[in-house]
Amino acid sequence: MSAPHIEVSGLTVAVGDVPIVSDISFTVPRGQVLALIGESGSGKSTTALALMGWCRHGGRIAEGTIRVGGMVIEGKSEEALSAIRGRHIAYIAQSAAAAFNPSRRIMAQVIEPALIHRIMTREEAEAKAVDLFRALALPSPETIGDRYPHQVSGGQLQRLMAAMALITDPELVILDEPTTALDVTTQVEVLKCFKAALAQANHGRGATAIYVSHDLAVVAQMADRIAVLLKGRLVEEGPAEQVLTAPRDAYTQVLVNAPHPVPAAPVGDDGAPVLSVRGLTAGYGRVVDGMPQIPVLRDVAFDLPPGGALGIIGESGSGKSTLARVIAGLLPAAQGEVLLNGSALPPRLEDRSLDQFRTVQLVFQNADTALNPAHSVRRILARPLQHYHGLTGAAADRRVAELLDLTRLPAEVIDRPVTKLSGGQKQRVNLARALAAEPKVLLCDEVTSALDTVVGAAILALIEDLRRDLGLATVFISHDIHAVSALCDKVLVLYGGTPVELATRAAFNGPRHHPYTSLLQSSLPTMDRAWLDTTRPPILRGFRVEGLCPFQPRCADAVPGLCDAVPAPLREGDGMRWLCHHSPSIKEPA
Amino acid sequence: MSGAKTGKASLWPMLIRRVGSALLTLLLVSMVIFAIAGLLPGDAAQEALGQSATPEQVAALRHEMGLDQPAPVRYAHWLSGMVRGDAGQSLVAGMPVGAIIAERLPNTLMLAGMTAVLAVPLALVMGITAAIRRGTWIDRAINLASLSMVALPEFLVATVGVLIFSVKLMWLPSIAMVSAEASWSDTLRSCALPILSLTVVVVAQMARMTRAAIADQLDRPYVEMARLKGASLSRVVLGHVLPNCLGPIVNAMALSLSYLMGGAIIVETIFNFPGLASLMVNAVTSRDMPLLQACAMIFCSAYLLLMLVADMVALLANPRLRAQ
Amino acid sequence: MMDFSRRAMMLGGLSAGLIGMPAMGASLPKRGGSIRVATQSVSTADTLDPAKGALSTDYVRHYMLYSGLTRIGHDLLAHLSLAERLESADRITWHVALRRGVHFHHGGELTSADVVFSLLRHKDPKLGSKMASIAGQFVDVRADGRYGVTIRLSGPNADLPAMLAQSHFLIVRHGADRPDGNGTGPFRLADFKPGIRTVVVRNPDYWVPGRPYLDRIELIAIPDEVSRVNALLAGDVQLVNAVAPHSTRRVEASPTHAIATAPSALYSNLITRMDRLPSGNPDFIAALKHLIDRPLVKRALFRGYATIGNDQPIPPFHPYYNPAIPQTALDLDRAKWHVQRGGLQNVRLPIFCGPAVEGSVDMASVLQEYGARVGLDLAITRVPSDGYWSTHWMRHPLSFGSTNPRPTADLIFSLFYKSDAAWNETGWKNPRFDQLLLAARGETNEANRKAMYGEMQQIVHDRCGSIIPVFISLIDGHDRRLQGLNPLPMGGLMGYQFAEHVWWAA
Amino acid sequence: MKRSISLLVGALTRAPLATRVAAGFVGFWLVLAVGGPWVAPHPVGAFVDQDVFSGLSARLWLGSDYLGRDVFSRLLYGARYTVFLGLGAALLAACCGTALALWATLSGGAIDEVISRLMDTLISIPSKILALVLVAACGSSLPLLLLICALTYVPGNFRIARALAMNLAALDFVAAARARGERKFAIALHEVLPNMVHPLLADLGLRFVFVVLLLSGLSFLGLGVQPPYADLGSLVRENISGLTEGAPAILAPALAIAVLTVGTNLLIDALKPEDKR
Repeated sequence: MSAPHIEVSGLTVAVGDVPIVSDISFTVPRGQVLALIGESGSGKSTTALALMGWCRHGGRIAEGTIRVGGMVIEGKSEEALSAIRGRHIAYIAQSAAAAFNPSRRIMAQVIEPALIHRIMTREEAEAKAVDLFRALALPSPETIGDRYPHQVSGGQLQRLMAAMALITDPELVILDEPTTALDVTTQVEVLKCFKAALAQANHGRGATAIYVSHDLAVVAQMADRIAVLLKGRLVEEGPAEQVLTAPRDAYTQVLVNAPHPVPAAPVGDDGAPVLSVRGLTAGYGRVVDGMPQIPVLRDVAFDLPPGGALGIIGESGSGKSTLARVIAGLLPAAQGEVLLNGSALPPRLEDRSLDQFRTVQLVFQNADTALNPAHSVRRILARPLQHYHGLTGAAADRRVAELLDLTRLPAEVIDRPVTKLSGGQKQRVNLARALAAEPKVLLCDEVTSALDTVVGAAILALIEDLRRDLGLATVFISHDIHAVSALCDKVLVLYGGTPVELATRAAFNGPRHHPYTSLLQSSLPTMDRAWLDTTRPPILRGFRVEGLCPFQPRCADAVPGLCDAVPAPLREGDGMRWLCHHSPSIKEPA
Repeated sequence: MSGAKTGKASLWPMLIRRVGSALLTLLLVSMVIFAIAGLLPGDAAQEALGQSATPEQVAALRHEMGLDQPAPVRYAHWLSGMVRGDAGQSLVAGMPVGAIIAERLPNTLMLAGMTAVLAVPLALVMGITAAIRRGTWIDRAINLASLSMVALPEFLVATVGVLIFSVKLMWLPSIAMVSAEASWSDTLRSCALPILSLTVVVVAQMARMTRAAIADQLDRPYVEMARLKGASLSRVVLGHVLPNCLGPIVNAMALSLSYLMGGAIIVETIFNFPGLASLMVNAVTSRDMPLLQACAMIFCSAYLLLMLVADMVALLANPRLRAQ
Repeated sequence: MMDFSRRAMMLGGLSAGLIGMPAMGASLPKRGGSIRVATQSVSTADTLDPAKGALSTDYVRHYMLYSGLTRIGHDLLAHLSLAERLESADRITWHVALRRGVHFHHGGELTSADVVFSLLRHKDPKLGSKMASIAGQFVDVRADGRYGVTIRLSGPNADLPAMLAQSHFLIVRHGADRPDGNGTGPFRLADFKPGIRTVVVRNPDYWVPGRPYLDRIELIAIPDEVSRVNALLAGDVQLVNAVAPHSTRRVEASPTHAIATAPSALYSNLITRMDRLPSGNPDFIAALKHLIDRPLVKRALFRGYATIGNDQPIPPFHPYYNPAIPQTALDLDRAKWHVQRGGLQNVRLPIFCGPAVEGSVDMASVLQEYGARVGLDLAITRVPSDGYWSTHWMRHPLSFGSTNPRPTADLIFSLFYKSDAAWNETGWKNPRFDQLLLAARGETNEANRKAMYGEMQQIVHDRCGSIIPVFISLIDGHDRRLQGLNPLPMGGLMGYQFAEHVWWAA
Repeated sequence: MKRSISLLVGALTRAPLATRVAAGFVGFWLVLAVGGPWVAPHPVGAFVDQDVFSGLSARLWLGSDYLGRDVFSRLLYGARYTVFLGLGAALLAACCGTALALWATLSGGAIDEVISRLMDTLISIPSKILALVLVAACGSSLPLLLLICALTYVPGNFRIARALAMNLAALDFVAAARARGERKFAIALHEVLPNMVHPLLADLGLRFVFVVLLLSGLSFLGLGVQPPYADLGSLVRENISGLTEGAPAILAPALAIAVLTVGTNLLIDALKPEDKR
């Protein structure tokens, strides 16, 4: 076998004298995909970017050698590296929405590498870009380049970024968490495209690739080899098959045996609901006849018993978070009502009483922005204690200590500014702040989405414990179907703001579903390396028509002449309620 | 594309809203001016007659000027004239205010315009260079230089300029003599020092804002992405960053340039430049209310117009806003 | 030194014809040339109407465009100009005979109608003449044939010829309610933009043969002194007035420029209101007078361009000056004694001063400095020029005033020291003084008259609260090629009348 | 307070040389502003020299001014006015501007519109002319000068503070506070304001420079500090005719302004936390 295409040995990247990654060594044969896997802060992106001679935040390659093809990377001048970047080594960033320049047309950005390196004329580059758009299954490949980034969807942008990377036929492509920001359904499409494109790159010879990810299941679909990083060090590296099936390192074993949440004990559906939502419609803009200009939620209804847990799932944009904001009063509903202990909650914040505020607590998705960066943990927790309970001084200090203990936070974080906490700790503080109110209803909005798998699982376990111990009714908003199906008594599936399915846990974990729920479930990657190739390709035809089934344009089971003509009926039975022409048990129109 | 169409459609309501709030602002300005000018001791009649006047003379002139009417009546009178597009008659010069303004407005516009032509590119070059060379000695040197420029009193800058270029080298005139007959090159030569002085006054602030706006964008992922395409930092700044921070830059420039209209009083004084700022000072000292109001209206309109232009540029530079 | 021996001319028989102007430079007058002149004051109120002239720029402009019946010469006496004769037997009724063959710029000969119109319009309150109160003396002005005018006054006034020499009484065309520059002066108007500039060109038909010399004069104003001097040194203007004393070094250092200076009767005085306390306390006034270091004021504030004053308004070079009055000098012990005698320790008084009065801020500083040493707490309150005269001047126990040179001693005393004068700055009342003032107007014996004015000076020096540290010299700056400039104590730029006398020796 | 001082001292001992130099300059000026008059060898208005615009000498360290007064002593007194008026006005402007910005942001709607229009009004009246009118109407005094300078820079601060507050108000922690039922005032004070401090501090530094400049501009128009006292800008102005001879009487105060203002800004630049740009 010929010499490896990429050879990294003894790589150390440091900021000042503090190493970010140290002593990393690996090789990748030409045409193969190496996955770098690890949690955030493990140094996987740092390692990948070092291959381009690029260090973030004032870092530098302190030690080690990097060879890509015949090229020496370390110690090269910026000019020399610029000649390599985008030409021989290309990069696909995590968030295409942020990595595309918002004020320039897509085509100009896609062909820019070819123009910078003067390997094609503008016309040639544009022609090639259109070819790539086509190969990446982008809609209207001839004209999509004329749009601005905000005019195309996230999944399309991610594919457009692949086109940008591949336009110069690079010998190495670095993919940095390219699907992390995407919905599972979109992720499937993008992964399929990437896989095909990488194989076809370099005139069919295939490109060597570094695939950075925290998701082992995704990596299983893409990688030939897997390298596992932990706290800046390489703990295991080997062929994908071996790492996935017979991990040697203890940490890898934890990753592979992904900690699925332990199913919680269901709570009986007895007793008057503590929270009820009836015919809720909400959105933005002027409200005309109870319908806002930009409706986000339509006709949502559910009941939540004391101590119960309701899961709400759906893709981004489905209105999950809006629902939480409406219940919390941040966005007044246009129609319908929210009942707390049987009495209506005023839609507007200004009209709610302190006790109503106290009873319903919202835990925000992103603890980074939900916690005031100017404050210490003590101040953040003391504020609701004073606000709701009038606690100050020693009494408040005692309660703060209790809350820290309750959320399994070490007592010494109390005087730290929140900016100095880890992601998991921040989310616990976020949770503790809500608990300080001693609420009856906890609205958890994607509380784990910004966290690493292991940390997220711990947070979920904590919430589950609290729910049991404190008898909190909990609304779980999440895109993590595994977690929701394990923890919640009931699951509400939203599509485009419309509830398409409401199922008990048993029913949700059963085989029969609304087609959209099926799509969501089948889009979850598994460790099976063949999974990607066997999933169904996505469907998209026409546009959503007001009044008809919202999912119809993407539904694989839609019946022409029925689904695109007659509004879907609401059906009920077997612990489920769903909005579809299909009966869940049979695949024929009822 | 539909974006362009909807963009146009949303431009009009915005413009109408802006014109509405501009009118409100103008009304507020005229009220404030009228109110604080009312605090001034004496009036136009007294100022015109000077120390020697007898009370009877003052009373007669006051009646002649209509100053014996109560203040609200005078304000209402002025306002109704203004609505009809009549700025009134100067109490002191006995000429229509419009004619006096017409004499000076072109001068001020010329001075402000020429200063902008010089200062804006200079500020952009300074700001962009500093941003590209962020953290290097060039950046620090530009930072220090611009701070020092901000820190020097403008009369000192102007006087030093006169001493060097007029008195010592005799290259440029020490006073600005503008007249309709003078050729463009003469006018330019005559105004060179005022323009240079004003440039020093405004360029530093604009350069600093430019640098800040660019530096703010440099940590964005799209900048890293462009760098990883192999683009040099200068290409990234010019091609990628600049279009994205055009809004704040143009805004900062508009703010600085609005200073050139009414704030140029010191430069106008030193160079004996017949501009609007000294006219307004004159209107204050002679208690010439219609003239004072007219100057205030012009400065306010100029400010509002510049802000509107800045917002329009920001809107047009941002495809996301443009399409809304 | 000037020769003041020819003083009988104030009476009816004025010295005939023109005053020979002794040129400073050696060269002979020469035709041609164009200059730019900068004065220090500018306003949108700039006017072509002599009656409304308020600022030095106006005076210069008016003297360029119009001529008067008389003019003040270097001897500080009135000389005939448009008037061929100006006579009176009783100093109440005056007869004017006009020079013949004088033409206005726009055509038409000067006649008695023009003079009657020009003098009587000052009495119209709607006009807003600066000389309205003086014109109140004109009981009747009548044409007496085509070239004769009779003026009847309300009382005897020997100084009418000098009064008529002021720019406000320059002669405009009859019927010109808003004079537009059409006069009989040495220059014709070419361009006038209020607050910006005035351009005049030579009047070829000027009634004085051979005059003026210059072809064109552009008159602008540069209010900022530093800019004005810079403009002179940079060659942008050829003549400026009101050069600050500390700028003279710069002008003199330039080989191509020079200053032209003349002692004048201009003074900035500290006014103590005598109708209030403690400013009316004679010990307070005496203390203040002994607190002023006059040589220091002359040296430090005016760099020597001043004449030491003695708390009365007649300067040493004036024909009526009384040299017998002893000079008051800085005497801290004496001042302290007055302070103690008057029980004035720990008196705290603000002094109102400002840029409106030349040197006042610095004089106040001197006073404050020395006042602190004798137990007087004088606080400087600097107020802006704007509104100074209407709100501060004479309105506080201590403020500064500024008095321009007046053509006669009578005018100075009548305007500022007479008990019932509107501008009786100190508010003092001295019957003996008032009596002397009225008597002097009608006194025909020149020696008696001088003695009367001498006593008035003594009374003001001893009793009045008008403290005059120095008389401020007038300083003009000019290009050395501009010749014929012969300073006059009546005002800068040859009493604002330089235009017809100077020539360009390039 | 004690904590922030110890933080500042800690930051300074660890800071790079340039920062320490800048801090040194600023500290030097603060000390001068407080203690200057006691150190001054001559009274501020005393005429101590026969000559004017004399050069450096052992008796008069910085020579004499246009009236023969001691430049060094006048500089020491002048520092007090410039530092305190400048800082006072900049702080006052920042407080008013920020308070109005918070009010406008959290109220929105008509209140926001009215406040914004008022700020436009204020910004579009040339400040020096406003000063001219106010001084003529009310007489010159230190409080009035302070007020004029503050008034001039309220709108600028308002714009910046409003933009900052708008961004912050959109963040989740503000939503969290609203969902908690906090009142607007508490949200402004506890949630929004603490996060605006650093950018506002940088703005304050620049406003300080502008106030110093405005003061000198006002003294040019004869509207400045009452004599015999003078702020640094007035010292430059009153001695401007010494410029041709390069008299220390003008160079010293001009240099003093530059050192003070540049030093202040370099210090504020250096104190910016690293994680926020």
